[in-house]
Amino acid sequence: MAILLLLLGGAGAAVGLPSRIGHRVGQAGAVIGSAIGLIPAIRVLAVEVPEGMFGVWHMPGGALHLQIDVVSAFFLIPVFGLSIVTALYGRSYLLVSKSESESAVSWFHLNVLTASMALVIVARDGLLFLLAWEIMALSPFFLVIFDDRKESARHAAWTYLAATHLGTAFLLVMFVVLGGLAGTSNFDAYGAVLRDHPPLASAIFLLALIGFGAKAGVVPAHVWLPEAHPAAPSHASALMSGAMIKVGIYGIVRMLMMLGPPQAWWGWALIAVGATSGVLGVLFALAQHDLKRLLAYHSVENIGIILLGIGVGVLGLATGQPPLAVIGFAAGLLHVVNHCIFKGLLFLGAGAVQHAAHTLDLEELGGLIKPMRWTGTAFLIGSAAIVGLPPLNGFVSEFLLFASGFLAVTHPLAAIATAGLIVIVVMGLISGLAAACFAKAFGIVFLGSPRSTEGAAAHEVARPMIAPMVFLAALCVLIGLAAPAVVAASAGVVAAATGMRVGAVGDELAMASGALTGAVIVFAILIVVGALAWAFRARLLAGVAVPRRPVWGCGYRFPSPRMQYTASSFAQPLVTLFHLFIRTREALVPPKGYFPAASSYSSDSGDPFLHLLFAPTFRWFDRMVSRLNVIQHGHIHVYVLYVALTLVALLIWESF
Amino acid sequence: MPALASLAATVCALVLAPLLFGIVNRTKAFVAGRRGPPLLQLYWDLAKYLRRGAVYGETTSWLFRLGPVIGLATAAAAITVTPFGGIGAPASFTGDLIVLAGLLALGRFATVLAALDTGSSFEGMGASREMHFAALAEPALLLALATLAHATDFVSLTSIYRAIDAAAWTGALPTFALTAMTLVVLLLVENTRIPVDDPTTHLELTMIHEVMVLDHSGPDLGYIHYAAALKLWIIGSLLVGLLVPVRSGDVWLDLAAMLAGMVGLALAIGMVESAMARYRLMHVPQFIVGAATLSAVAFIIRLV
Amino acid sequence: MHASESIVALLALSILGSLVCLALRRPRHVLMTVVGVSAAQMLLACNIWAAVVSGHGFVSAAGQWLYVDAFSAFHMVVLALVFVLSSAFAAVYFGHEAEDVFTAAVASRFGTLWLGAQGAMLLVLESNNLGIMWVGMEATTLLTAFLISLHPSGLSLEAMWKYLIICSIGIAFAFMGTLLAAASIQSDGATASDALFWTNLASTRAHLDPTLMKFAFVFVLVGYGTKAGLAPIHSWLPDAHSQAPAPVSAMFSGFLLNTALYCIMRFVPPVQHALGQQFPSELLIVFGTLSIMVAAGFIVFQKDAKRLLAYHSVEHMGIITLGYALGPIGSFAALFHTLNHSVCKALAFFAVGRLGQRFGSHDMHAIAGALRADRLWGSALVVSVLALIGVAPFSIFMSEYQLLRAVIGTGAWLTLVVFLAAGGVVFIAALRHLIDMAFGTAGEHDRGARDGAFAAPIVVVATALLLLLGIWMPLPLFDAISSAAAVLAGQP
Amino acid sequence: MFALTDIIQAVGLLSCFALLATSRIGACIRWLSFQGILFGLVPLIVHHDGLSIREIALASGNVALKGVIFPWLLLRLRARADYNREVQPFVSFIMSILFGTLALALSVWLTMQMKPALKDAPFVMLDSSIFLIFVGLFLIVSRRNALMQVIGYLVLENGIFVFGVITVVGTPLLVELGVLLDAFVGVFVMGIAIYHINREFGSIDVDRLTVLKG
Repeated sequence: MAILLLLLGGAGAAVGLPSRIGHRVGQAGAVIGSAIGLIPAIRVLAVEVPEGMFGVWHMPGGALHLQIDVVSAFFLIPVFGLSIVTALYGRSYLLVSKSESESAVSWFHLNVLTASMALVIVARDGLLFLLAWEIMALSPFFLVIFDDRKESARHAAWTYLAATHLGTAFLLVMFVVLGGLAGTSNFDAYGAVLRDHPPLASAIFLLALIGFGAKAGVVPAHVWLPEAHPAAPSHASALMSGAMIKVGIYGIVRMLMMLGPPQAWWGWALIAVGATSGVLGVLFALAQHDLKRLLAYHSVENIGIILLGIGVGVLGLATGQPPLAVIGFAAGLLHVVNHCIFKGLLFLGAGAVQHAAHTLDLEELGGLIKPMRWTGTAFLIGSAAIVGLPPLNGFVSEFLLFASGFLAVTHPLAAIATAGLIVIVVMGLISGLAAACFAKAFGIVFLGSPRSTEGAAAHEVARPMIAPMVFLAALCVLIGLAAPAVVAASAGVVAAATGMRVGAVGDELAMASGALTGAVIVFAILIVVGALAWAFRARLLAGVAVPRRPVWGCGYRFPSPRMQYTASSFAQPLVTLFHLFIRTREALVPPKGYFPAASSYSSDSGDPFLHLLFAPTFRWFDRMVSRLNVIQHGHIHVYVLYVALTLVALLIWESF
Repeated sequence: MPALASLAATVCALVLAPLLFGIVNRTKAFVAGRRGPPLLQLYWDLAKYLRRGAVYGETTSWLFRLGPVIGLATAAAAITVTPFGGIGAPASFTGDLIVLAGLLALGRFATVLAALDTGSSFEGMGASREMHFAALAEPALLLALATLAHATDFVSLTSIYRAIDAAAWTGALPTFALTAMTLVVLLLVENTRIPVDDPTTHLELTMIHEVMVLDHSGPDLGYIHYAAALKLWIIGSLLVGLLVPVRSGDVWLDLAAMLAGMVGLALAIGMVESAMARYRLMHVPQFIVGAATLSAVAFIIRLV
Repeated sequence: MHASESIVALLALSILGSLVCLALRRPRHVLMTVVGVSAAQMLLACNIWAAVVSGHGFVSAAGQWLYVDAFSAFHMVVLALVFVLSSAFAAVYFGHEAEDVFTAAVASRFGTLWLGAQGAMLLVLESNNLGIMWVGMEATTLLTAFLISLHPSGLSLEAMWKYLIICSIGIAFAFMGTLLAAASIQSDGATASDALFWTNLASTRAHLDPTLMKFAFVFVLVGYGTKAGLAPIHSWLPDAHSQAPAPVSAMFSGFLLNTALYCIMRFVPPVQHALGQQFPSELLIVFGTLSIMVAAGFIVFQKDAKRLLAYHSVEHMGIITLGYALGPIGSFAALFHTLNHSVCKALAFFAVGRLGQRFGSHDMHAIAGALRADRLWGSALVVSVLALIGVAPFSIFMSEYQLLRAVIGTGAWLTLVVFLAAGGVVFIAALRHLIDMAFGTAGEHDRGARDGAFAAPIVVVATALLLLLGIWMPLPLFDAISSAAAVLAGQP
Repeated sequence: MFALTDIIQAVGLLSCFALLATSRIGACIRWLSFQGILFGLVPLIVHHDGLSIREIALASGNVALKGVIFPWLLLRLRARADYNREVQPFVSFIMSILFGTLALALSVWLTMQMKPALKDAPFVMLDSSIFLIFVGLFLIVSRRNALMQVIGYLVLENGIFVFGVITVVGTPLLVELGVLLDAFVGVFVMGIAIYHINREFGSIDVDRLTVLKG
């Protein structure tokens, strides 16, 4: 448990001496602290025996109760792992980004973020959980506003903290109500209370879904993600998107564990929320020009996928279908880890691109894979993984999710079969759109030729930034190829999350891992054939001449880079198809006459929920409230009148 | 014996796939009243491509070279999970249909990236259209497979197709019929045939698939054509396997029936291509979504 | 030093100090005296506190006329704390004012009134006799009036006049209430010279007439409520806070308001004896929720930083009142919140005050990029405002959590909704204001002008306190607050 | 003895209505002093056990303060701001008088509410004290002139004083003196404030003090 102390130690040191040393200390604190933190997590996962500790805490309605059980350990590993990776990446990223003394402080917030995430995950006490949760909500605020000279960053920070706080309000109510009923804020006591009040359990579930969902970024509470992620430094966004929003998922899982036997409609609710977030997330992503905004929306999508899995699992539990429950939860939980890996990778890649080309606007980029071989390849692997293409890790969890869908489909019960069909179709749509989106993202950024002078001047980034990306990319491949083992290994976690016996879970998972073995064999064939084909091609071309010529431009001899297909034009067909949701605003100045003068076209896809729902509501509220002005307009007579009237009113009221 | 049969089926696929195009073109020519190219034209073409050298665009990178290879590899790998009617696929396991979809997606992804690598606006356009249709085709395919799975209570292509015999047809006629229609549409979309795309057009602006491979040449082009043939064979055998429910005990008989079915399919495609004109691009999505709804309807019919 | 002696000593020190200041002719000396006196009083207060908590619950002097129990002892310590901080800050703040602005005359006036006001507040906290308590309250009004217009100007005079009139009227009502309370005993026939001792009123032996007690409480609530800045009778508060010099504003919302609430709470036990639990808590809930809502509304569209903080005071006074209305847990929350709010609000006013000096205005549009303009006070601003809107790990989050427990425990769902909704509004609005002020590129401001030796310690101490209490509740504090809450529950 | 209280009440009410209806500040101040003297004498009348030194001290203190010192102070202030001798009400005098009657009714009603609890307090005194409070408030609310607000405050003070005298017997002298002191300092402070305001704004017209709002 010394993990937290150590992390905070490193953090404190980082803020203590803001300078090059501060950077070193901050990085060291993060790496060492997280490394030490990994030890108990791995130990627990290995022996599957929870470790806990109690401490004295005189805060009424709170107790210092920490515990690492299998689920906690499972969530701790991505947190700490990603923290290490991002820390290794972060230093060289920060050193060139901003004045050292200012950026050194960001280590403090980064480390506090990691520490608080860990604390949230190991807390077993309502108040302690909330405390850690709030700290976890606060520290990213300073990371988002890191570049506070930009108005956008400030607004992003505001949006972020406001959104999370509103979510936290629900959690406050939830925990206080539970604590009030249980008489103690200890998690163990909650379960007992809820078993006696089923309706209460449903209410609590709703509160949890809203509260944790806001943090996880489900539609429509997702609005802060596309604002906050682009604003923060890339390694911070990686940590936020890779780990922090997963803590929201952790909260939902933990509550489900406490709530005991679920009801069917919870599963439906989760599936509905997951489907909405998944589809809308990827749709909004399609329409973005900014690489990091695009990635942020994909976080929304992936959270949706995770919730779909958990939803299927809950449905399985509620209707007594062990296979469904197990595969569903396995898919959801595994996707947590996978998303952590490839989303972390992609954000780090985006950071590298920003360093190299000084912009993240897709329309300015292009052809980066030639100067940036490593980054490009890593980013490609990440993209393929997030799209769910074989043989990478993304495919594994999506395979499980599809499998659960197909299991449900073959079920005689009409309701379950329908659920399965919904999952399959939604997932199919999501992966299709995601493929389109990342074909665009990777293709426009790294392929073709540069669309601007900055892009042309791009160079590969420093080695400390490359290494983490390569490492994560390797993980993507590894998990993809070692799928059966990975799935089989997750038995303990799934058992803990579903509350089933490990043995039973193991049997169900054995089926899945068996299937995946088959899949891996096919991958092997794929790879072998590919290698052979490559070699064969090489031999064929060995003798003959392989000249380079300009690309075929339909007869036009002088194509310029500006004439390449742009990101917006690539996405245009799908965007128009789904304009009901995407609401792209276009500004077109068509060319006129035979010798047209300047003509222009620009499109911008803001978030419809932000522009059509939240912003108007806020403006309306401001208008309403500012009418209060009249009661405070400076006339002392009226003020005295208030006093008098209050008195008289009370006197009369009390006399009756 | 079944193992031997599935091996034989695989070999047939690898060898006979290009023949399908021959048959298609021959049919079209026949309907148009021409003699048309020889049946084995594609084989000669492939041989020629492999002998030729290659020319590469100045802007292209290694991805451009990798694209065709991956396309070929995915097609080949996909063959191994595709059952040939009653004859099981070499590799068959729970959820292999997911792997099939995944492999097709991977191949498409590689092709699209290779196209974007050229930086040519035409190929970018083609890539965009391809992704546009694929995003809709993928759920449609999965929907169709899900319906079949629901109808047969199996989650593996091989077992599903083994279960589709005459009895099953009589049991769930409307379901199978509707799903078959979906598969027909998907066949046309995935293999970019008329009325979705015209492989023989000569105006880049109207192309979808062909425009993406404009800059490929030599062995790469050969790979691409061969992969296309394999893809046609794969989806074709899914369709034919559904339409030809010959599940006699004798595998060789089944094999023969299937082969006949494939030839028939090729003829049918030829007829369609000579009978119909290409849709306007914006109609294609409706075409696909409509097909998907057919499967959904089939599913719902099956439910109640 | 013996506790009962230190009670007297406290008063004596203030009065002595104020007289000394009257005599002093050098601004620096005045400021030093103020700091010294308040520091000494801090020790005395702690001494009393220790005696009360450890001993048998109370310390008395001058034949029961001065009487300090756990409740008043707690407030006394908070008062002393706020005063030490504010006095130290006053040294910093006025140190930055030009010689011809902060002249010797002004300085000595400040010292005299400042310590005088403190003496008056101490009198309120210490006196056992409700009449004397009232006298002390009225005295605070009169003494602080000129602190507001320390530098006479149109605006400060306007604020001062409003403060003077409105509070005097309020206090007059409070006196009416006090008289009624006394009458309610008298009407029972038993005449005693110590009738107005709240120790007697609170004791269950006293037979109180319900009707009169009812009227009495209404008058007291409206009267002292005016001074405590409860909506809708808070109208003087934003003006006074915005016009007074920063240290004075800090002292105002840091403690003056709490003193008024203290007086109200002194009446609650007897009222509960006469009329049961229900009656007072109903009224308190009404005023509390109303204050929270009104404050939330006004916070949204504030332009002036100090007015913003003033409305925050209204909100937090409402929260504390609400807490007092909600039984033992609520009282605990309220007392804890009193401490947190006093420290936090003082710090906030310090920061805004100094930044106002730097940027030459308290207009929130003028203040921008404070973190860059002035690292120390900029971060103080960030910390204090974040704490103020209830962000963990600062202590106000904890006390509000306790309050929430009380609210939900008593099943006051409507109150819960109001509290959370208003809290959300305040959070979002105030956060927007904070970001505009603290971050971004620094606006037009004067560089240089190093702060005195006190500056850094003030910020560090206050921040540390907020942070520490936010994550750790020391056992003695817990005991002290619990015993103070017990007093309110009616077992002294 | 009670006849006396009746007389005092009658005259007191008269003075109140006079304050409500008078348009010149000087007159108002004189009426105030008259009222102060009048009600300052109440302790001498309403006592239950013989005249004690306490009552006398109290009465004399009040008469001196409210009857003489305050009026004198106010007159001096008025002399400083001498170009402004009008009351300048927001509410017309007619309305003021009407309000007065209304307030009287209300106070009688309130007195009836309280009376059962206060057996030995003379009814007439009780309701006139409450009436004084209302009138004081009304003057503060309805008059533009700062001086009039002070006057109103003093009327209110009178009311509370009378109420205390007749309801509470045996409040320690210390308390009473403290109260008196406060009243004195209060008026004194207000005086200084008015002086400053007059110097700053060149008028003691309160509704110029409306810059601070929102």
